[in-house]
Amino acid sequence: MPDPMKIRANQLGDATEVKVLMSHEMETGQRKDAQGKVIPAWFIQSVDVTCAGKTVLTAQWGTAVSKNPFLSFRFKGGNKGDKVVITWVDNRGEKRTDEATVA
Amino acid sequence: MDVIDPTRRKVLAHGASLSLLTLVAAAGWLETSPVRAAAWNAAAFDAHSMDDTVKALHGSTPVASKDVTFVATPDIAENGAVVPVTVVSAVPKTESIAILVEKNPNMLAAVFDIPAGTDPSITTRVKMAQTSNVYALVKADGKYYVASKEIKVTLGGCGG
Amino acid sequence: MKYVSKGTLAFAVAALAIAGCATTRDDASLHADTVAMLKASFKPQGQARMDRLDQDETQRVCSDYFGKPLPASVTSRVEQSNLESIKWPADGAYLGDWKAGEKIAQEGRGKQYSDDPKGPVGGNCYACHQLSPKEISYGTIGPSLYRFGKLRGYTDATRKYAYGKVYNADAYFSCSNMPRFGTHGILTEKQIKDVVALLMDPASPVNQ
Amino acid sequence: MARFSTAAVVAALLVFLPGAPQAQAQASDTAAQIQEYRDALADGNPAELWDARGEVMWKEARGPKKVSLAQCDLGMGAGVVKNAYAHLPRYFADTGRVMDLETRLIHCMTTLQGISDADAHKILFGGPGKRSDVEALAAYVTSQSQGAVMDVSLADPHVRRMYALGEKIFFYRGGSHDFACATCHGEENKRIRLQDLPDLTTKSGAQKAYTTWPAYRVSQGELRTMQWRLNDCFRQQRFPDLVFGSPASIALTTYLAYNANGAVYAGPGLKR
Repeated sequence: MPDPMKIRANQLGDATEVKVLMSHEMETGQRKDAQGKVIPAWFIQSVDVTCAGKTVLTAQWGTAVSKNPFLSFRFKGGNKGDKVVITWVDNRGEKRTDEATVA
Repeated sequence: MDVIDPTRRKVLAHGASLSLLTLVAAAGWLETSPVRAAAWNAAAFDAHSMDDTVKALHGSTPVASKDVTFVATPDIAENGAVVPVTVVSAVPKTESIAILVEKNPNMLAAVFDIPAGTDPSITTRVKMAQTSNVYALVKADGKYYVASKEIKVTLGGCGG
Repeated sequence: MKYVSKGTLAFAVAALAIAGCATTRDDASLHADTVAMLKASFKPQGQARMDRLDQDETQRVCSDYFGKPLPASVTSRVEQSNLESIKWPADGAYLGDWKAGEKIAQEGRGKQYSDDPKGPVGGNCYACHQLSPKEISYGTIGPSLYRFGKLRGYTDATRKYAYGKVYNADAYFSCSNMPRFGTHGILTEKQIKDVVALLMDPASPVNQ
Repeated sequence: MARFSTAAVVAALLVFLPGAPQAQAQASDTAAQIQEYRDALADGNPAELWDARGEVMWKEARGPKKVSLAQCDLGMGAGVVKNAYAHLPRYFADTGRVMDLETRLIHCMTTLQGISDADAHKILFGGPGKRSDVEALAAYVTSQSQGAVMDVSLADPHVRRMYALGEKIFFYRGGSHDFACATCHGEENKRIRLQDLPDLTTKSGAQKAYTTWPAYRVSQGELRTMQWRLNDCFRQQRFPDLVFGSPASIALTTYLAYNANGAVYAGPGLKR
């Protein structure tokens, strides 16, 4: 089971600011271990963010997104108390969903 | 990831993961993805050039635009493993923002789809194998726009 | 962890015996306890064995006087003994290949327990010095060596000085922060000549 | 640039590109640009992921005895986490030792939770696929001292002796490269490559450094504690391997922590 995300969602005037940290190795598939064997790629491929059920951002990622990814963006139409729900899926098919309340 | 390790640099240059990604893609796990977004675009993430990346995204040749800017994106990265990038698009009807690193083995780092109501401004962090141009590729109203910025990756630490 | 608690117990006893006494860094019992504590606190790993903790005379003296002015008698003693340890090249030539020297100056690996004992060993000069202006990532613990040869003149005396300085910096400036690359066998004679070329070859980027 | 096949695009980009890169950036520019890099990373420190995991671990019933660390005494009474790190290392009568946070955490895991000494020491420094419990717990405990004023006491003779030994070790030159801690951390305004080196012999230097550890190391993608910091410094000093929780590691930590007294604790930090 992957570790939870750390999500912050704050209402700033008419915009809702979302900041999220995800716990993931984001292994490139290009590194070798001490024995010289290639460490297989393992990375988040898709990210989906909704607020009050409406999609506010989707993303596709490659291996070049940094380990323990950070993402920040803003959207309009959100309100304090709304639920921001974030889901990521990695190339092993593992997924993680977490939510935060807009403060 | 230790980007200053010269042996790793060699490995990066070979782009050894391509076949693996292709195999994984062929295994069919893409279809099982429960996320509503379009299936992961393996061709775009495997591309080695801007042209091939845009082609894989089913786009047209981008034009340079001053309406696409890098904000709070440093000129020098103290460590290539984590390079903060913020891309802002002032192009009306921006639909997506992609971040590409020219000298990475695969250029495309991330694509963000921007629905109506979401600010066309994205902050994230990418890996850079070496000093390189970073491109911000914006799709707006069906057309493609691009801006670039060179980011230097420095050597660090005392132990090599 | 048995290993640790045994050591700590000994120190607890020592502490009780000495509690209340004024302690300075020069205190003899403090020195003995420090050495004992270090030996109880490290374990051999890779190429870094426990003898790395054993100080030679220069290390011992320079630890005691760290950050303090050195008496003239100590200075001359340290510099004399270190000067005597320098093995000058038999062929009398000091200049190698500056391109190889640049690689040595960039290479930070060598002698760490995490390094492959058969792997490259460098001087890591850029960690502490500015050399070629092309390298912006340089340290400042040592002085800038940009235009080293150009400023000092491309003389045989300066070439010899550069060789000796890299071989054993303490011979010229007692208790220097710089490792004694030749005396400790970090760099070979050929490598030191290559570094000297980086500093002294008129064609080297350092002198442009 | 050559990757664009359309000449027009290349031309357009060339016009747009902000000048050719300066062959020789000014040193002050470089420092400012590095600061820009650090500022851009300050928002969103992945150390929070360790903090969150550590908090769960602190409160969860774990180990053969299936208890939480609620009774763990970090020096301010059983279970008191708030501001505890600002007073460590300190002397603990129950063990008869001066202990830092990491050794005290392991002590609590073994005595309270019944975790074996071997298991508690199995993964001290995390890496890909192996997570360190101590690192997560340390992230949680230290985050609970944010805003506290560093106040390590030398009133106890054991702590005082550790401080004196720590100072001595700080200046101890040895190994194949003649390095001591003080070689790199004994003068102000020095740097290795582009990394600024705190002068740990001055109050301000020690304060700035000590109050920002533990830290998320960007170069490793891991959260590291003071025990790791010391271990890796000695590795680069070309010394043998510093044993986790060893007397020398506690002595040095005591020296650094006491020198940082009076500063507001601000960790876990974020470092190159």
